Amino acid sequence: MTIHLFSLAILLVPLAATIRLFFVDPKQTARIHGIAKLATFIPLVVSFLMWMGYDTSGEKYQFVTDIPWVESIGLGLRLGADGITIAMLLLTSLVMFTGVYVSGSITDRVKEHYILLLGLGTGVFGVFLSLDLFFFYFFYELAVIPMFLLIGVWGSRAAQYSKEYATTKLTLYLTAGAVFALVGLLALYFQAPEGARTFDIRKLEAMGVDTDFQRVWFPVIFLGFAAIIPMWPLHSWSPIGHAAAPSAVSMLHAGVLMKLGAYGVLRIGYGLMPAGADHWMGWVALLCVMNILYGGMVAMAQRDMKFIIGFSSSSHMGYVLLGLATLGVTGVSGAVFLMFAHGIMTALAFGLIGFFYDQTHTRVLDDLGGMIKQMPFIGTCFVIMAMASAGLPGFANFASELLVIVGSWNAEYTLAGTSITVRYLPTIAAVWGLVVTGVYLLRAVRDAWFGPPNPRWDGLKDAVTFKQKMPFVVLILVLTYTGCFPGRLLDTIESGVRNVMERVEAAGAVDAAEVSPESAPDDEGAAK
Amino acid sequence: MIEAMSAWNVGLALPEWILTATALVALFYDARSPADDKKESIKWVWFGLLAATACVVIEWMGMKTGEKAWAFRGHFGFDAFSALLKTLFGLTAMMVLSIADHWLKRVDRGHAEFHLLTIFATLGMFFVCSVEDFAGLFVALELITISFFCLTAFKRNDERAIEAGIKYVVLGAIASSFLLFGIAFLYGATGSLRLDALGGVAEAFAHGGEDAPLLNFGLLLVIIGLGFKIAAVPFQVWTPDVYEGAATPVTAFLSMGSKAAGVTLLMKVARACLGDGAAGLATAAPWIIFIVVIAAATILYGSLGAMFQTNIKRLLGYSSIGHAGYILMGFAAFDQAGFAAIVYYLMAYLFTVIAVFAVVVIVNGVIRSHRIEDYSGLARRSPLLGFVLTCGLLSLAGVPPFAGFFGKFLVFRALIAKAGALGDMGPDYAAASVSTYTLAFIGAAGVVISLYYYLMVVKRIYMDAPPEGSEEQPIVAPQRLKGLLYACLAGIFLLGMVMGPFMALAESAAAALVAVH
Amino acid sequence: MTVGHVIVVAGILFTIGMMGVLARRNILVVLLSVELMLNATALAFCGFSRLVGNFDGQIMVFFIIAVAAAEVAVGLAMVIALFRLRLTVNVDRVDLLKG
Amino acid sequence: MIVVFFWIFAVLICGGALVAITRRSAVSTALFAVISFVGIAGEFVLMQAYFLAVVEVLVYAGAIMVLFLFVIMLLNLGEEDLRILRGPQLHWVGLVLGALFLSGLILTCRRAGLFEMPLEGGAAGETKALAVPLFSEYVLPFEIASMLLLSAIVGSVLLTKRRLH
Amino acid sequence: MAVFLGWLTLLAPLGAAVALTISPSLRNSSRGPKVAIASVLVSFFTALIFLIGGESIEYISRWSWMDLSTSDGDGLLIELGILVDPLSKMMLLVVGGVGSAIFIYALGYMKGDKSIGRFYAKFALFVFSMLGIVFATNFLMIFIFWELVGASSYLLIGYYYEKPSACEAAKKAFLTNRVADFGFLLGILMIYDLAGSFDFEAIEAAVVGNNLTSTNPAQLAFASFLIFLGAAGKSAQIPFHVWLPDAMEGPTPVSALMHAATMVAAGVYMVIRVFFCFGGVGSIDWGWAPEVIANTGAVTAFLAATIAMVQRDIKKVLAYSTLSQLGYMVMALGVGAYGVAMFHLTTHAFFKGLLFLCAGSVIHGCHHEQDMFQMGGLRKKMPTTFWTFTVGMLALTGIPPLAGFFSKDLVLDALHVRHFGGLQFVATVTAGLTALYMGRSWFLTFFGKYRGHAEVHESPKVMTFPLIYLAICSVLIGAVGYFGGFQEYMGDRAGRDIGVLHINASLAITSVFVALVGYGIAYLFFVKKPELADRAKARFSFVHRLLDNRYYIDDFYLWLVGSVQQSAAQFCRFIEERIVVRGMVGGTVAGTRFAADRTRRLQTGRVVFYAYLFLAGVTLAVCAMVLA
Repeated sequence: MTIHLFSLAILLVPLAATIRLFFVDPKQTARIHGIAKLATFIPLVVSFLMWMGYDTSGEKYQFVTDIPWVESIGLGLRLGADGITIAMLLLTSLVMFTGVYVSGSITDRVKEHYILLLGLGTGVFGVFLSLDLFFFYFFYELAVIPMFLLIGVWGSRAAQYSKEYATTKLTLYLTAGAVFALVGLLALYFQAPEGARTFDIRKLEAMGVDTDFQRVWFPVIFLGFAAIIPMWPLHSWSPIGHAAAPSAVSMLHAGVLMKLGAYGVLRIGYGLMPAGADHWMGWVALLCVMNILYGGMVAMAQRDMKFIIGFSSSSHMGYVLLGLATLGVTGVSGAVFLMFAHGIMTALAFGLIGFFYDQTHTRVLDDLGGMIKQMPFIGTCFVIMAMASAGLPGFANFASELLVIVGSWNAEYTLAGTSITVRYLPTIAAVWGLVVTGVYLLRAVRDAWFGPPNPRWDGLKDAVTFKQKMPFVVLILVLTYTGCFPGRLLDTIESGVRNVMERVEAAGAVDAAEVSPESAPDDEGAAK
Repeated sequence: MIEAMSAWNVGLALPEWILTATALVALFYDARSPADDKKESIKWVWFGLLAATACVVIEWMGMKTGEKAWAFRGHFGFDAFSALLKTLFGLTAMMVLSIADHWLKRVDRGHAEFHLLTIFATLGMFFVCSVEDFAGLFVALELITISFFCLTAFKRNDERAIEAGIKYVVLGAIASSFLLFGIAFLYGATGSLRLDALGGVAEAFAHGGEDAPLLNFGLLLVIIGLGFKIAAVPFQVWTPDVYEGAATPVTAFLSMGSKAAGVTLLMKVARACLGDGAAGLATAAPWIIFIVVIAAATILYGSLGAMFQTNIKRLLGYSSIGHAGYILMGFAAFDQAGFAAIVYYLMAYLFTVIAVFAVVVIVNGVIRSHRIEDYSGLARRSPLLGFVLTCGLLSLAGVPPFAGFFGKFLVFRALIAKAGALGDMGPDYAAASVSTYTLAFIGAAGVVISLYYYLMVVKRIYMDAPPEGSEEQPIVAPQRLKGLLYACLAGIFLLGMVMGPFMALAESAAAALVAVH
Repeated sequence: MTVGHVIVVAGILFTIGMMGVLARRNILVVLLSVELMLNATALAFCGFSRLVGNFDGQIMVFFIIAVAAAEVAVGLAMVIALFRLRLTVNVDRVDLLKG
Repeated sequence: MIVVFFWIFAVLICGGALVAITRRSAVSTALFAVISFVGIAGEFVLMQAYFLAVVEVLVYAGAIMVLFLFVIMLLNLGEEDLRILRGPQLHWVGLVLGALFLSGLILTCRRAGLFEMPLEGGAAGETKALAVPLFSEYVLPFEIASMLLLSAIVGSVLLTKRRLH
Repeated sequence: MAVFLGWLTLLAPLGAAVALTISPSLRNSSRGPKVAIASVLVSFFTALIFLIGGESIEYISRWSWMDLSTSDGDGLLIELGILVDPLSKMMLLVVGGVGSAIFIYALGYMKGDKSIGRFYAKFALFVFSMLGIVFATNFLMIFIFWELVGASSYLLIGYYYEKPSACEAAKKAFLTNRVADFGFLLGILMIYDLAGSFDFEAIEAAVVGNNLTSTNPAQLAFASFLIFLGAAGKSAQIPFHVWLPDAMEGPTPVSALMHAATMVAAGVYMVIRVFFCFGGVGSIDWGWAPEVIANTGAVTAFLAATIAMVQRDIKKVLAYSTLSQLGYMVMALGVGAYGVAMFHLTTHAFFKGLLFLCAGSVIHGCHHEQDMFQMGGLRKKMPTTFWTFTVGMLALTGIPPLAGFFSKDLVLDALHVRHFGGLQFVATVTAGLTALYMGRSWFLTFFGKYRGHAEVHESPKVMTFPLIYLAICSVLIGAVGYFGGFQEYMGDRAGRDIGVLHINASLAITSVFVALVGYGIAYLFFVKKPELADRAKARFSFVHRLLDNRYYIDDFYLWLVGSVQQSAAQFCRFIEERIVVRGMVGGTVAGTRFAADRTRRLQTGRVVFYAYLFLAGVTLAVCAMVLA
């Protein structure tokens, strides 16, 4: 039994706050806000400290907490962080912290709102920190369920879909994905010989997994997580969910929750089943093209602001998938970095949309227009967000997408089951995706913010107080800081990714050695 | 061992005696005391239950690990398994009586009969945990069943209650006939009514490749008879009707007590079929596939049937079918891990179901309706009840951090272990292995479907506005039931988050069940 | 004569009982058909008792009869209650609970 | 000799039951059922289970059937009810299912070789032979059965009481 | 020290932009613009220091931006840095020299604008982005600032965000550039594949050392063509030219800065910077790429000049003129005369900057009237503007000894030397057209009678001073450059085998003659006999319509975006809503609901039916068991 205060604190503080909130009088909203702010600020500080304290050349997992939970089945509360985790923790704590600030506009059942929000946060932190398959799933579901109520109770209508429809769809999709993956996780648990069975990811990594097993079960686990990423065509829950959710929840949802899937693919798919990943990810490179281009095209045809950002998220997550599919340090680091960048960026987007939606009660572009006149601050932030999202330099999104694209350019995608090797094609699509992204984002900016001011919106109030401005400023600062000076964060991510990818590359080398003798001439012919 | 088995050792059945005495005293008390004051005063029966349960716990504490005590010349066994389940049954009965008190206050009649029948049923459940032969099994099961027949039709002025009773009686009697017919064949196959006599035949069948038609036929019918009790497809049809028609506390008792009794017996029979080598029928591919098919059908039926329900009790009836399916997944695993999973599942199920039904009783007391529609805005009218019901439903759905999740998790775990093990056993078991994996995925689908209808209720509770004019009308949980609700809530969370100690209990129970004596 | 014959006769009786349940709408007759089924099992027990050569099977018949009596008592009580409420003993009319 | 009786009783059992479930009137159903029970008692005798035969006749053909008749009379079904409840309405599916079940059963018996096991021989099921194990080995089920009957009484009273206090 | 100066030069405008953005007090005070001006002046002075310092100040300073490399050198390393060599020094001079003038000018032009602070913030940001391109040491850095230039141009063009046309123009500029950058980035990646590095030095070394992974000319040509696409986007070459005329929606200083000195020059500058990818050095054959480039330039030069002839908006004329002149530069690039292209870029920056500012001054004087047909006779009312405009015009049309004469004739000479006869002819004709449309606008604006209504006044000193400064430069810089050894200073960028070029007397006389003819026609049509213009218009109405509609290229794009792309988007949306949501998800839901409904209906409520089900289950199980 080892305990590291940092990893435990990051998990326990939101949990403790959740429990504390149960016993607060619902009328004391100021107090409730206070607790929520504190409970999100402490993890922010702790995750920052963890980042600072993380040794990029040290142990693979640091800040390890290991508390036996159900010893007879090898289950323990095992927490720890590598570089990838640190990036995700920073992202989560930032989004949580700012999310609490932007949800100040909520007046209905404040207490329940924060209980669920913090419960959600606990779950997300738990997933990122878990070094135990069981708790990975446990925390994941813990994050999904509060979402149902958060969207259903405090959400809003999403175009032709009611919020209830949206939230149900989201919850079912996410649970279906998770349960699907759970079967895979259990199979992973049982492939170990009797007596050595454990849910401990570190031990499983050390033991290694049979290659054939990996090839059979990797798709199961991957598909489970892919529904969360969300990979085309399993994505349709996501835009509707985004659109229906209240600000803070959209922020968390798009900013953090969608990253859980990719994180799961990395931590479990790649970490434990490197050969499976090596075998299958070629197909993913093709599918993610659909994400990028198709998501972008659908976003182009949308008029509801949140739908635009929602589909753009699925487009951006296509880049994450592409980065993962490269199976190289550059691409995967880029993907993780992009997870971080996209998380911050979408959080910003949804925070801003929520801010004006609270006043306009419409997000449809045709109703808006010229609002930058009335809301210069929010408008400026939105333009900055759009720039970041469109992949302009100076923001982390650009840096990370660049890494993904460069990484992907050199990658060869072998389609398992066929003798086809694809090169360049996904990258070309990804680069074209940048154009598509620009189109719909600029259109949204033009239609909502620019153009002649609409007298209908004369009464709109801009963000004026520190409390109102702070979350947006913080997110923009982080986005630009990491975009201009990615070094430190990227080093952290890289150290984590390198540890994971070493095994994948080794598996790939073995695979190539097995395959090459007979199929080498084929590859030549099929290239390009 | 032989000595132990031939001893009478009547004291071992002390909890049962306490219950019997309670029943008899209550019967006399009911007959003698004037009508008005026994309404309330019959509540002392609750303490009889408490005493019996406490007695079980004390006996259990006094036992060494892995020890099994015998009484009635080896026809009554007591080990960790039976102790744990008896405790569960005792707790169930006590909780049900607590709920029933509240409900009876409203109905205002039949207090004594309700308590008596509850005690009888509980007594049957206690015996079920300890019987070692088919005669006892059958009689104890019938004691439960007949008590439940009467309890179901307790509101005899209510057409629905009587209808539920009729359906239950007719189908229950048919099921009993099949069970008996099956026992007859097993008796023919083994030459004995003892459960453990099955093992030898089963092992011979599984390993020697010897054909055992009598065993198979008998076992099939026994499974059908018990499958009726736990509401497994295709013997589940009674469940929604009876759940809907019966009084709510009875439904609660049915869904936990009756089902758990069936499960207990199934576990005992299954264990017997494993034989001493603990492999027995667990290595018979057709049987595995048979259970897998039933489990899959049950899960799907329960999940699908509940989707369009508008009555919460009916919904819970379907949900109960679904849970039977998940429990059967544990049987498909057919080993110690599976049994431990089932035991844990039952523990989790107990607190969850009682919590849910307690809320249903309280809410019904105010709004006089079981329509899900009328639960709209419950969280506004009573945050506590809304919260408890939500936790309960989500626990039923199998979502962390609630108890139901870990139960389901263990079942899945056991099942996939079995699937993997079957896969390693060679080509003869390929079909069994594949079907077992398929069951895991069907189970996963079932979780999603069932989550849907539970969430629809949660949606009512939290998202919908209370019906016109009722915003001002809060629903208050009575103080005594509040305690019960908190206890259930604690159970739901503890079993869902701090699994270690409970898992140890479940595992010791399963170990005791599987142990060779 | 063989044990098989006894069992087959029991099986036939059991099936007839089952058919009775399926065919008849009068609850009383349905209950009676169930009694036929229970009797069939009793016959089977007795037959198997001969096969295995001990009396356990015959003792089981006692319990069957006891249980059957109890079931009949409760069943009939319920029929009476039903009749009082609905003035019918037609099982097809007992279908409020469905769906 | 035994063969002859066996078949006579078998015909009684099956014929009685068959007629019982096809009679329109509930009363005649009950009466024909008694014939079936008597047949069973006969088979018991053939299998030297004398005590069971007695119990069968006393309890089943006697007490239980009387109870049935009593209730039939009590309910006093009118002409109309009897018309509605006329005769059997068995769907062919039921027959097929029943036939399949029965053939499965017979096949099982054949596979188990039950048709090679002679019925004759073995000890007679006299009172003492049954009483000893019943009150030693099986005393527990016996006691449980007593509770069961008690429960049934309580339940029946509950269900049929006209008015509660 | 020099290294520090380089970084300071790069970062100063960024600092100004950030300061103006985050500090409201600075933004709203009169100090704000001054800070921005100071930050640009830094680059002007740095350019002077660097040029004076000569070879002693040539260096590369690197800062690792994203480092994914291992200790043994594998993996990706992306650096930002400062590359100071003759080329970047010269470009820095252009940006600083012209930029400072425009910054100062804007002080007058934008006076009275409420958000002048915001304007200067964006302006400074733009200069920062441009300087990044100037100083870039590697392809990724140039790409980064390439994108930043796009973004800041978006902000500047859309400065009048309340005007829908401005927003549209901004978006158009950005997206057109994005499409071009699609090619650019792919080109960069291809070069990365070929040379294994993004770094200019390394790639050049690989090219010279013949160390590319492939020497297949088709592949190499494709790579350099893709890179050229990026340049074509920024330098507004056909088919990416459409954004530039629309970009005149921005304030005039913006037009002057972007379309004279910086953004449009960036494309040409980039090609010169990576001339080794276009066959500038080494012995590797780069296939068909150079020819395509040269032809693109020629087509652009000619088409833009023809369109310029029919424009009514004074800024639009200059915009098309810019396109046309860029066409010259690109032609020079295509034939490998990089030094000449740079020379023309430099001179063009000054005189086109001057012209734009003059136009701005006219617009300012006429109270934001841009239609030349609403002007006339301004010669008297705005003398300074008139004279400076005249200088700029003469320089543009290549009248000796002004700047344009030298640079344009060198381009012609380059075409001649490389035997591109056709292109040479087109270029000469275009020179005549240039004179024609410039003369037209000159006459329309400054001669004849005033046709407008508003009171016209000369612009304030703060605006005329930069005009005079640029006019002087426009007069001198050509001769100074030509005789002062500009091409030699560019070193090997003068071209692989083209060497240092000299004015060819016959070519010069021809081009000057053609220009004079152009002026003559302009005089005839717009001063002497204006009705002649109308008659020509009527006579050649088809041609006029074609020109007026800009060869329908914009309409084609509009159709492409409006119909094709929107249809594609709507099609995807249709798939999303019908197939993914309603089909897949809805189908699953409907299937489940159907199954659920059927399941529910099994519960008929009739106990007899239940018994049937029961028996069916039993029988099924028994049969399965017996048969098994």
